[in-house]
Amino acid sequence: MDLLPSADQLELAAVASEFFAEQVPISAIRDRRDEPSAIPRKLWSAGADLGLLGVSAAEDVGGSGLDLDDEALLFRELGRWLVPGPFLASGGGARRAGRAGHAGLARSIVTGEVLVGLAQRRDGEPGDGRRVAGTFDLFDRPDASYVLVVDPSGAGLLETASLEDVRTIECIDPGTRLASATAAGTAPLCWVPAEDEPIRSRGLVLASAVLVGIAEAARDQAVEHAKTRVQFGRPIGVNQAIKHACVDMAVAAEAAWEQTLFAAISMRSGRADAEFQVLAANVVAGRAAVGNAAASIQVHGGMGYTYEHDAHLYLKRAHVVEQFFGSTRERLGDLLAQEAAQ
Amino acid sequence: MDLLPSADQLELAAVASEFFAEQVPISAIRDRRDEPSAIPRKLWSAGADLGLLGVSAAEDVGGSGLDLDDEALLFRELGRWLVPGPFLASGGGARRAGRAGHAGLARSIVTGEVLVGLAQRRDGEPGDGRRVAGTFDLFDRPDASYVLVVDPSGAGLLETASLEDVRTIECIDPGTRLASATAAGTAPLCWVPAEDEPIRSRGLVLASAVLVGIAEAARDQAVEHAKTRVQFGRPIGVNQAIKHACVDMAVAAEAAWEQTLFAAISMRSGRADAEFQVLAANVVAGRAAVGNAAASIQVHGGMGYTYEHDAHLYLKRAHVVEQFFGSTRERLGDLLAQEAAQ
Amino acid sequence: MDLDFTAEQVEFRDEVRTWLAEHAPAEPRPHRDPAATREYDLAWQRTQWEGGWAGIAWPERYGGRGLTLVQQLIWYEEYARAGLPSVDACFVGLNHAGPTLITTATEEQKNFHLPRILRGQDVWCQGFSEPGAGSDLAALSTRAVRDGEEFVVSGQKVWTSFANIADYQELLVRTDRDGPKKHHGITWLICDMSSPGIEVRPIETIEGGAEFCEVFYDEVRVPAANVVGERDNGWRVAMSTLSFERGTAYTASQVRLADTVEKLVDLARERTGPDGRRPAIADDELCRRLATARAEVAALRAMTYAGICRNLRSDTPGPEGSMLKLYYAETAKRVARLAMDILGADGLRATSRWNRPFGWSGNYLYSFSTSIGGGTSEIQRNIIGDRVLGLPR
Amino acid sequence: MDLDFTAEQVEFRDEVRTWLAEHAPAEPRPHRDPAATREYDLAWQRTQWEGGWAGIAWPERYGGRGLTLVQQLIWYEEYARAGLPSVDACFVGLNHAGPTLITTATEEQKNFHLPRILRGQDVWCQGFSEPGAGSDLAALSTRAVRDGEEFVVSGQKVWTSFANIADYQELLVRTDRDGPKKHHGITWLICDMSSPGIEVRPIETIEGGAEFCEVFYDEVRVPAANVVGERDNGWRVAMSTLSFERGTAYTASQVRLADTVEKLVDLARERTGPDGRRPAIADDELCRRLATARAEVAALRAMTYAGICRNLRSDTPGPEGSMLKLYYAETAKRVARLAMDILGADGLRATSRWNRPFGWSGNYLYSFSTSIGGGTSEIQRNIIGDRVLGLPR
Repeated sequence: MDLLPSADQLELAAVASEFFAEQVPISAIRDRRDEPSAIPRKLWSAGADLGLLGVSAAEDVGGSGLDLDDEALLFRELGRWLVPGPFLASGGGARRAGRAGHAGLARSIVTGEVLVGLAQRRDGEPGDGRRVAGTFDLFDRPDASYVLVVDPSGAGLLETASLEDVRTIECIDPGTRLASATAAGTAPLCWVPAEDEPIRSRGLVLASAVLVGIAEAARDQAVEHAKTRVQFGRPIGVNQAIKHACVDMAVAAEAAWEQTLFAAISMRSGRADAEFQVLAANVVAGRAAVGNAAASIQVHGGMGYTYEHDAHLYLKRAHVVEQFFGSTRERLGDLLAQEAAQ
Repeated sequence: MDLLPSADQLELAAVASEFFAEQVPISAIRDRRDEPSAIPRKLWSAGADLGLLGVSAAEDVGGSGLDLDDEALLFRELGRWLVPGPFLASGGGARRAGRAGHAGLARSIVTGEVLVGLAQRRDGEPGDGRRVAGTFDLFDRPDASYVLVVDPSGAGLLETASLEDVRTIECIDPGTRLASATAAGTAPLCWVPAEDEPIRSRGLVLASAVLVGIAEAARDQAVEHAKTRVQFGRPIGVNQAIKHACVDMAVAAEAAWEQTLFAAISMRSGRADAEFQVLAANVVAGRAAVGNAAASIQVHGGMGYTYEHDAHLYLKRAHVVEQFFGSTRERLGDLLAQEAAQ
Repeated sequence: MDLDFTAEQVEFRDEVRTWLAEHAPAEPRPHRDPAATREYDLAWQRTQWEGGWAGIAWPERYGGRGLTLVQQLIWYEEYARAGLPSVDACFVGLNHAGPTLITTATEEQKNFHLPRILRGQDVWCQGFSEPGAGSDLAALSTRAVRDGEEFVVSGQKVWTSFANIADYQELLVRTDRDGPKKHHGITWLICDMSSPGIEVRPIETIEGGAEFCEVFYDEVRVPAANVVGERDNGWRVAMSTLSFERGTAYTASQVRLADTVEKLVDLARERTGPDGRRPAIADDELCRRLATARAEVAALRAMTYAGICRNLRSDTPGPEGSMLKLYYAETAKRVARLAMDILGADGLRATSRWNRPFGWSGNYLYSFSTSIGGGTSEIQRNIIGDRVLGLPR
Repeated sequence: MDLDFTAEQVEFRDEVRTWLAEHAPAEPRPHRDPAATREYDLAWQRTQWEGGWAGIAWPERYGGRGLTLVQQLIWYEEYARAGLPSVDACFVGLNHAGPTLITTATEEQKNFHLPRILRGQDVWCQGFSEPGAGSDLAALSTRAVRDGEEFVVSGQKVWTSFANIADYQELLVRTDRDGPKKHHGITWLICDMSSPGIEVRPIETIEGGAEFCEVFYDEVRVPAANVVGERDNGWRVAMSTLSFERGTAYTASQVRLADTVEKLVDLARERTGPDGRRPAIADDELCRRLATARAEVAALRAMTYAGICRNLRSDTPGPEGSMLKLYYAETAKRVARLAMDILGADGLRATSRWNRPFGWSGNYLYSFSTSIGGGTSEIQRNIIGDRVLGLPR
């Protein structure tokens, strides 16, 4: 039993973090707010070169074939740096395509040539391997040739071009591109039934990791501000109202991170209670991210209420990622429907 | 429009408060914890002499014929001093009996000869003027010849002697005597249909006033401790963790009190939204009482966890009174079912 | 105690209701374009003035109606019930600068400014906070040096709402740096925003609002006659301004919050809930949170009424105003968050609280300002702890 | 990273499970009678000793098994799963005094006391807090004056659990009142509770528990050989004791809390909910709060596992233990309160957490101690803020 990341894993995460810090600074979200796509293709390709899109895809399609806990460590960095773009859906799409035997497609996703956005069902009956219909929210559709659809019965890809009534919607998060669209019984690609591969659970783990990264970054930002902002002749962090708010953020982030790792390893090792652990991780990570981001705005006072500060970007992204793969309330119901943890 | 108590009203409350402080000190709850009744008959009679049992009963049965807001001011003091005994049910019973033409009974309740406990329905169909059946929780039954039953359809008195399967139950609050009993279709006395007099709503206002008194006393106790308890060389109230906890208690108590008065006056003056105001008062008062009492225990640290300190008595009584006239969750549903406030 | 309004007050309410139904602006407020916002807000204020509804509780000799806070409250209640936009750009003039001038200014200052505020001629802004002086307002360092009959002002202010469209500013400056305490040596000036040397930089808010600004002062000359109160006595003047803000000035917001809760109840009736089958209002959790919100805004109203009754007996608002402000802010934030929880994924769609129908996600983002602006909730808790509860500092 | 237990550890778990099934006490713990409690807890500890399960992670030469914290964890997990009572009266010996002696005491002290603790011969209690020194532990004033080969102790301690039935006490006393800082001049003594001059007054808890005591010392003579660590160095020794308490010592409580949540889920399945028709678990609010509690205790376990992994790499627990303690306390309180909300009026019935079936109202009252005992949640937040986050003091 070992819940501490290995030196290799930490190194992997550090490389990604360095790349994001240099190449995808958070301020770029503001700069690109009016661009059709939240991330430039050049950067997308650079991310692909770094291996970000093939983390869990097999090596024969250009992936790294790493485990879910490795991937969680990387996605935490994506969250920490608020990296825009459909990494979660594209990474999942590459793995999906590879395992379904669409090696060419998988390879082109891994190399960054083809992007996959996320389609979140709003209504309509769950899809199956033959047809997918209903209305969807699309996350980061621009530049994406496909969208990943995850239904309780399974998951697959739809060609973006096959979608109808595509309407761009302004998202509260300037780093996320939102749209709505209808699928009219389109046949999905690379469909895999849920019992064959738990795509939603994998997605929830990675979304949790992103949320943890956001929770940690918001915590760090608030702590830093509390140390340096001087009022009444002393750093504001001497005041328990501020200090204890920072502590509660730290505890929430810590709980969320350890549980997310626990969930990732539970899935990897096929524990019987893996689904319980995954849902638990997503619950605590979602609360940590939204809660910490909101608290950080308050710690920052007037500054935190300005668009030019980063504080609100954490909050907005947290709300976006918390919605991935179904509503938070639905997940709480799912969690209570599980058998007790092992 | 005047929401501030008059000088007369304040005087009335001050007299009661003085009586309680001298005659019914909170420590007596501990001394009498093993007695069958939580309040000695002598004190009950003294309370009756002070007019506490006939506040809202008509003058022709010995009552004072005062208004609901006057009564709320008195019940706040009962809460503040954690006065034990079935004041709420007996006062309601006296008014009930008087209005139903049972002048003799009303008079004997007002003089303190006859006590009325509170019966809270656990199950069974709501009663009507002809029969009352089901199982009940009885509050402060010892010494009581009657219990007040309040059902949605109306309210009336049952002879305690007519109840079956009476079983004493130890209550978390050492100042409350709890029992369970069954009524097997007994004919109630002094029954009045709900549409003729809103007994439950009046009871909820007075319960809210008791809860406000508890919330205020817990706040005062915590503030006093914060001012006098020295740790790290200074009173603990200098720490925001303590100071802000006290402030939140003060705000909760203030909101609860103003709303309770608003509700009392709304009922008295027959405002169309009176029921909305009453339910709202009970919601904020219940939260203030339980929340403040819990916070006061924490402010008191180890002392607050001892039986010999008063802090826990506020908490326990708050939980008891919050259960009067139906569950808190039921009341929230009722509140949302109302038309919007005027 | 009673909740009855006098016959005269009831009549007043009827008049307000009728007038608002006939004169309320039909167009939504153009919230993204500063110039259009100014025009809209001032035009609406002018309409109110012409209708005889401006300055209900202000003295008649400065153009007000000379009525009580109860009539003012009735106005706010009917105004909120009619679903009308808040008086945003006119807020500082009507609720900070105006009341402060009434209690503290010279007759000349009052005669000039007060009617202009009521008539919708001027927009005022507040120049209090600085980059280094937020919660610690007394640490402000924008400096004013006396030069003949003028003060020469240099420095910087932040979080100044509507500075980009304002005519005047209530400006706190440091006139004495050698005082024994930093609260001394501060002066409250009326600053003409068209003075040379003033530069205004708008700062976008997290809701996308355009009203926030930084203001830079480079040797701005302000006539000495523009001092309000006395030189070096500005802290006391400013504290009374803040007491207005935390007391009665929020009445309109408090009343509007009750209306927002009812809008949300309606929304929960119409929308499908988290289970995808029943309406959101049938969801036990959402139902109880909505009911709790109803109870809280009811209590907020009761506190507001009680505060008005107290104010009718004594003129200067006390530190109790901070309790209202704190309870308002925390309730407003909970209500705004509840809307997001009811909306689920739809809450991700960017909206503005100025939208019709109401923009809930915009309102959610806006709600973060309620526990920051006008003194953070932490500062309010300090004030209440120290001045209401008498806890040691 | 992995969650896999080694074959040896899996076998260990099986052995524990089998043994517990066969040897667990059949009688409920007699929690109201101190003498009976002592007898029950010591007998059960003796049974564990005889079974070879005492001191799983203690060194073999003092009677322990010499295994790792992972085996200790496995023991706690199986113990909780079997629904067994906590080791209340033996808690201080096993989790505070024992670990402190192991790291700090002389061989003679260790050889005498450690086996006695494991064999269930002695009950230990903690003598830290005083009426004037609660959160501010370093302000303690119980005085010990050296007299030949003895210290003479006078003063008072409070909140001393099980002092009325204890054989020994880990006693903090002031041996130097002139030190430069109040943290200096404190000494950690082993005090024999049968010494003349000790008077114990039980204090009932709000749950009705009888284990809390005040202890008065009137010229109590303690051999100088009973100093643990060094004279005047007791603060450092005590801090390591508290680190144990906030770190691994709570593992059993944390594991038990998960079991409590599952008990509560079962209760919610069986009971009728607030609407009087559906089971409580079908109520959307209660369902979500139960699910959240499940998520929180899952996270608490993950944090505990991670803490154990960190401890396996470095011996002395760091301030991170305070994060576990804080999260545990706040979660335990929420869970206890949730039970009261599920029970409604039934929550008014007095119960004890020692009852079978579990007494929820007693557990609710008990839960208030979790954020007070072993350092209040406010103190934990200070420790985390200062020592983990490096915030200014």
